[in-house]
Amino acid sequence: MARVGVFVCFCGANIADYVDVPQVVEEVKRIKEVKFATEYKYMCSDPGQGMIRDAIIQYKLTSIVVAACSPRMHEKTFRKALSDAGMNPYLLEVANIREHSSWVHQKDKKAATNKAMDLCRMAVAKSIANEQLHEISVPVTKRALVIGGGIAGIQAALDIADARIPVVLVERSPSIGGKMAQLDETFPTLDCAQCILTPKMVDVASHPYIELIPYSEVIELQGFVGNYKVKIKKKASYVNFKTCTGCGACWQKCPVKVANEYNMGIDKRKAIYTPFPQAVPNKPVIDAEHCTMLLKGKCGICAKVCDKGSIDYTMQDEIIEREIGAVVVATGYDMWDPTPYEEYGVGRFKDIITSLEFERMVSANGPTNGVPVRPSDGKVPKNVVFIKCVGSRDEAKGIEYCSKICCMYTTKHTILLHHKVHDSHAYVFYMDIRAAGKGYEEFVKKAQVDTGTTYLRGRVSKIYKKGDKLMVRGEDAQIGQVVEVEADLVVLATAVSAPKDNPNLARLLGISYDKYGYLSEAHPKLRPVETAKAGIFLAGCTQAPKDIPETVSQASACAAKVCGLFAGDTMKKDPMVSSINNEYCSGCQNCLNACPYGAIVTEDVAIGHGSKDLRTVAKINEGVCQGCGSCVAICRSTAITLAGFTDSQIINEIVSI
Amino acid sequence: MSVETFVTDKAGLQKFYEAVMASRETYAPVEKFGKFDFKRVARVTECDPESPIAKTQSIKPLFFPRSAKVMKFVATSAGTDVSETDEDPLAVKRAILGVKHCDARSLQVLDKVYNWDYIDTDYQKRRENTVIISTRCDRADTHCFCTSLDYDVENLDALDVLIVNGSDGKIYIKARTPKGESFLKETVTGQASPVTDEIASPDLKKQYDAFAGSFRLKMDYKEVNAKLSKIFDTPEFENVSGNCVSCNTCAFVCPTCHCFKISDEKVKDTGVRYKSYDSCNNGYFTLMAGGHNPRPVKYRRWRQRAMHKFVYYKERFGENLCVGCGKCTIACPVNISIFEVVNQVSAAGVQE
Amino acid sequence: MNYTKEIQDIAAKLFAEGKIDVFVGYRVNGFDDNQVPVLITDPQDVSKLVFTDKSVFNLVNYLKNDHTRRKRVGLVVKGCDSRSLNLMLTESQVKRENLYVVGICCEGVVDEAGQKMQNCTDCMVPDAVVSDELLGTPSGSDTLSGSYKMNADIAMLAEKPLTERAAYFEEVFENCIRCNACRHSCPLCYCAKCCIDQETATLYNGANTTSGAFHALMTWSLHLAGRCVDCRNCEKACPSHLPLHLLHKQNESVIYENFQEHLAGVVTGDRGAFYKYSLKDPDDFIM
Amino acid sequence: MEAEVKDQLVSIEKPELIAPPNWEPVIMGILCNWCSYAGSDLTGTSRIQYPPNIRIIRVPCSSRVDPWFLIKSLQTTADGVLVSGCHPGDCHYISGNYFARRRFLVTKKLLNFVGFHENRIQFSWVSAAEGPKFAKVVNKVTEDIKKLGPLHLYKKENFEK
Repeated sequence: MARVGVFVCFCGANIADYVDVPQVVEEVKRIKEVKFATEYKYMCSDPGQGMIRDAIIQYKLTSIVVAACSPRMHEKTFRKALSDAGMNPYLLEVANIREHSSWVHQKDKKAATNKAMDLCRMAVAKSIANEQLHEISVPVTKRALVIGGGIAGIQAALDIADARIPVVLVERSPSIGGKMAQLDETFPTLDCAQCILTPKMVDVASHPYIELIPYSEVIELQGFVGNYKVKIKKKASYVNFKTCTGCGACWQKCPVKVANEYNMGIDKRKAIYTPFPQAVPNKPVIDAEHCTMLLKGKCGICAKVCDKGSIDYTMQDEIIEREIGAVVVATGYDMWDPTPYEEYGVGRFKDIITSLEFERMVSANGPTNGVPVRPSDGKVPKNVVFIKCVGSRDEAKGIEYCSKICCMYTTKHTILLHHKVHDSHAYVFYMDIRAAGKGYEEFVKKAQVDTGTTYLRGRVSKIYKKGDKLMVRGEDAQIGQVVEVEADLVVLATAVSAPKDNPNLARLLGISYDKYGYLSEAHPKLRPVETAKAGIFLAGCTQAPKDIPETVSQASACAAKVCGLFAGDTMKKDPMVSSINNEYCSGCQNCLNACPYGAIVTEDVAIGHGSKDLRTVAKINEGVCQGCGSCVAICRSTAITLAGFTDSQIINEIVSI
Repeated sequence: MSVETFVTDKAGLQKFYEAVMASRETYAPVEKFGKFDFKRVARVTECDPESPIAKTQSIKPLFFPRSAKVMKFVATSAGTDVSETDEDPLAVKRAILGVKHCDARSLQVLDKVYNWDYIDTDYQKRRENTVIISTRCDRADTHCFCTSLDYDVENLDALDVLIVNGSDGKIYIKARTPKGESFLKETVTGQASPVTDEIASPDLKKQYDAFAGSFRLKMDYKEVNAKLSKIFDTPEFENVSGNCVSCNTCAFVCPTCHCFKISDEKVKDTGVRYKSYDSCNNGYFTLMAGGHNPRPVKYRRWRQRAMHKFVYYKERFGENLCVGCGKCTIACPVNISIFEVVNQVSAAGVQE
Repeated sequence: MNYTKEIQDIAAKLFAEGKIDVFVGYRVNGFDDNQVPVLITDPQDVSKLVFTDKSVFNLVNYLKNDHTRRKRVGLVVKGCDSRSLNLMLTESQVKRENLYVVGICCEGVVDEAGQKMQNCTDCMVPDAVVSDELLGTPSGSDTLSGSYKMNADIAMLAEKPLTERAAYFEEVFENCIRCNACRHSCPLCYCAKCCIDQETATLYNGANTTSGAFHALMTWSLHLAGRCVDCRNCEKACPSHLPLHLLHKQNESVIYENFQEHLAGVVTGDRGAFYKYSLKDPDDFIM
Repeated sequence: MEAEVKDQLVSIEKPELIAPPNWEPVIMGILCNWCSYAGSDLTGTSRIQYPPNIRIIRVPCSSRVDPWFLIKSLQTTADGVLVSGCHPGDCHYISGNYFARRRFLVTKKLLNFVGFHENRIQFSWVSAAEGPKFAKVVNKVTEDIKKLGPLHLYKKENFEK
């Protein structure tokens, strides 16, 4: 038999002025289960809490109702008071008679009092069905997995590792560095990207707490926050990294030439290669798709020239398993392919290039030694047209969002062009110039003045060839006229798009992604680095387009989250989670669909007395469950219960007034 | 026993029914959704006392309601106040029109269990205050087998008043019990004239023979009783219950099933305790608090149903707990017939 | 529509090849020409099997049964039945590899009075959508995007004034005797324990009162919303002949019209409408 | 006398039943913890006044709301129900309110179909910042339900069989 104690608070005058508190106390005393009821000026004060503690002991109370302010305000305070009296803190219910009664019915004391009574009755009825709950503690494996070795992944890995937490950094390509390693200079300061990135790359390689696994992919993730098991497929590199010194003899002698991804295909690399000279690890890998030895069994030159004998053509893919506690996903972005812009002649005219191709050309270590050239004839261009928002902000072409970085990098490109080709002239077709960021607007303004670039506001409608020039026709919205610009080279500021593999990765990790393929954060404002799945965090462009400073901040935020998660040996969790009654569960698995966190799996259990008959039922991982109750309402056979908000509790509330 | 008999015609019968309705609360078959159920009526036009037997629910709910309030309670800190429910609406003086013979017979069967170790006073009062008025059956329905069971359909004393359609277009209103007799005296006014002779015309005999001959189902219940009591373990129960979907409706429409469950419903401080029908075909019927269930599978529940109807009740009270009305077969979504079940099982059991 | 011969042959073959333990079909019930389900375990009994337009009952119901749960089953399904089978498969209640499904391209079945059933005249999915073997000529109707036929009763009732509807349904719930036959005859009511049978005092609504019946039937129909395949097993089982299809068809029409869902069970792996959502779902009824 | 009768409130579903004098409806408000409950708290802290007919139940998410709760409320204590959750896209639990939205629509239409006035079952999206909106919603719901009169359908105390 439940023994409920009710404590009604005056909240100074906040409640007492508009609700007849003694009358409320008298009313609740009429309820059968209420064995003690009293009032006090400030229940949340020390003496108030003391009254609760004393009454629990004196009247052997089994649950407590405090009628006071919103539970969002003082629920924790009163729970602690219960704990102090040796009572389970979850036997508390709060009747919100301040925000829900006294403050909103100030003109009608009688009605406010009536409502306060009903709210108390409801809280008492609910508390009768309250059960003892215990905080869930989940053990934690203190090791983090970082997926992606671009600047986001590098920063996150370094920050976590600096806190002496082991990190596994998985990179798909042979070297870390990512897109940033392809950049020449960075806006708005025009730092050399390589100069600021490579030291960090070297740090990663030499950090005692970082295990770098390049040329590999995550293929499976099991478990839940603090207790994940990851399987990583390490692709065969055909080079023994342990013995290889990175001398370069092999790739110098390799006869097979392949388009060089690092330089956007502008020049060639070999079939055995390191992506770029500063690569980390600076060991070559064999491109199995092009190596004639692997394809046809003929050649073997690299093995002959390698005096360490590091080449091993029989090497197989390898599966590496690691136990980890948290994941940082930093898979970056892809450049959007502008082929759909047929009106620009993309694909037909050689002298239309993308911004990243331009970036590679003007890069000091690029294929053209830092001088932009026309792909058609190798001449240095004089008139260069930059077209912004190619793909971005264009619903017709499929990308509705702003790619955020194009305004800035195009500005940077006009500067770089001006530096490299002094007598050149740049034209920029733009929709808006979005330069929100520290020093960004100043950078744009200064560039416009310094380079004398012509900015034309409007979309380009057509590009056609006239002799060896390209004619760019577009509208200048500011004068309301169609303009045509004669260009030697056209540079398209193509959109940032989500990595093509993101949906696969998201499914593999059990997290969600948006319609563009960007991975979804748990809350757009308040939980921007967490995903809906506990223990998986997002850094960089994999979540949405962003520039380097933002990416680095988010990566560091991820690191802070991971360190916070690993602060104790176990994680404490609210016990308001769902659980399954196996006997009632019919195994329809509809709840699996409704759970946004993937907290529900299935298991085969024997039901009933001594039964050996196995039945498939749902199983809730309380480490992952966030307690939304979606599964509870979905479950037709009421096999699922959400602690703290059980059917009994809610129906008790409904029928109590 | 002096027996009052009145003779009248169709119009007179209607007037008689009206007189019944005027004299006391009257229940009669009322059509709803193509099915007749006994409801309170005030006018003859609302009801059909000659409703087809296959489409009429039993009168059991008028004596053993589908849900009866057992008690009311008010629980406050001052204590729990338990009170009797409001006056029993079924215990007033009343009459039921259009009762089928099998239904009337079922009351006699139920009387046994309600007057056994515990006397159910509610049931008693309802019985005492009720006059049962029935029209003589003249044709068996597809699933009827009342004549195969051990009672005299012709001389059923469960009927207080019997209405007989004479072949001459005359309608005889006959009192069969003292209760019926005094009731007729109160109710029958000028529309009918008393006849002193017992109606014993050869027409009636012919009518009865035609009625008895119209039965598709016939069996020797004594043989069935005897065989069934010996074959508890026959696997045939599994076969006969094969296509049962355990829907329980047989028990709910059965005029003699009397199992119930108890439930409380509470709003604010006050609550009501209900006694509602339950069925032994329900898988949870025998589930015990500790988790043990002696009848976890369907055939065992079916065995219980058949044995209770034709063996256990007979052993204890000397009667079959089946009146051969066929309501369960009609209601059954897969037309399982208790008649076929007991015959098939007893026949198979003996072969082994 | 008569596939008696074909089904007898199939059943005999399946038994001969040892592919099944039990065959679920129809037989003539013995006292009139209506049919009842039959579970055949003895190959010699296959001659009992029939299939005509009197083969009404949805046999998928038997897959939730102890008799068939762990056996290899052959069974006959019409269009609507196959949709409920599809949902059973999607909701992991049966294993496809344990079944041999004889699908029928159904031309509609008739009730006991010989009248074509209403769900058959409205039927959008006459052909079995799950089968190992299909009998008859497929109608070729577009099951995914065919135009939805609003149930005539629903349309009629929806036009009536509120008070009339309230009075009508009060009568429906009043005449319910709460035997739960509707639930048990429904192939999709396979729950290990029905929520309506909860023991907890405040949850319990077990009494046979109008409000109890209202509660039970409403909850039941909402649990079948987006899942009901309109086989009318419930209605056939109801001893009070209640028009239970009204509740289901009402939900079906709301779901069909508002959520751009196709009919329940038409696609394998597609769950009921309540177990998914679309960002485009109507929002205008919410303040 | 004539005028007095006209002023009397009748139940919209059962016009033969007249509301008792000074009848005040009871509205069951089921609010999600993160948006609407917080919003209702803000209404309080902003001292925005609204009618005292609503009784509030806190649930973690609108997706926790089983249609059963609405049915049970209408059957026992309430003359109307209001369920409120986070705006689409703002759900604290990502997608809960989308699941809830479907159930709500079907439940509302079904209850309306069997004879409940549609205004007895209302839904709203109220964010934690929308204190004034919450007051407005409660005002509207209360006004609506006052017009409908007391709910008599399937009330527990009404049956007698």
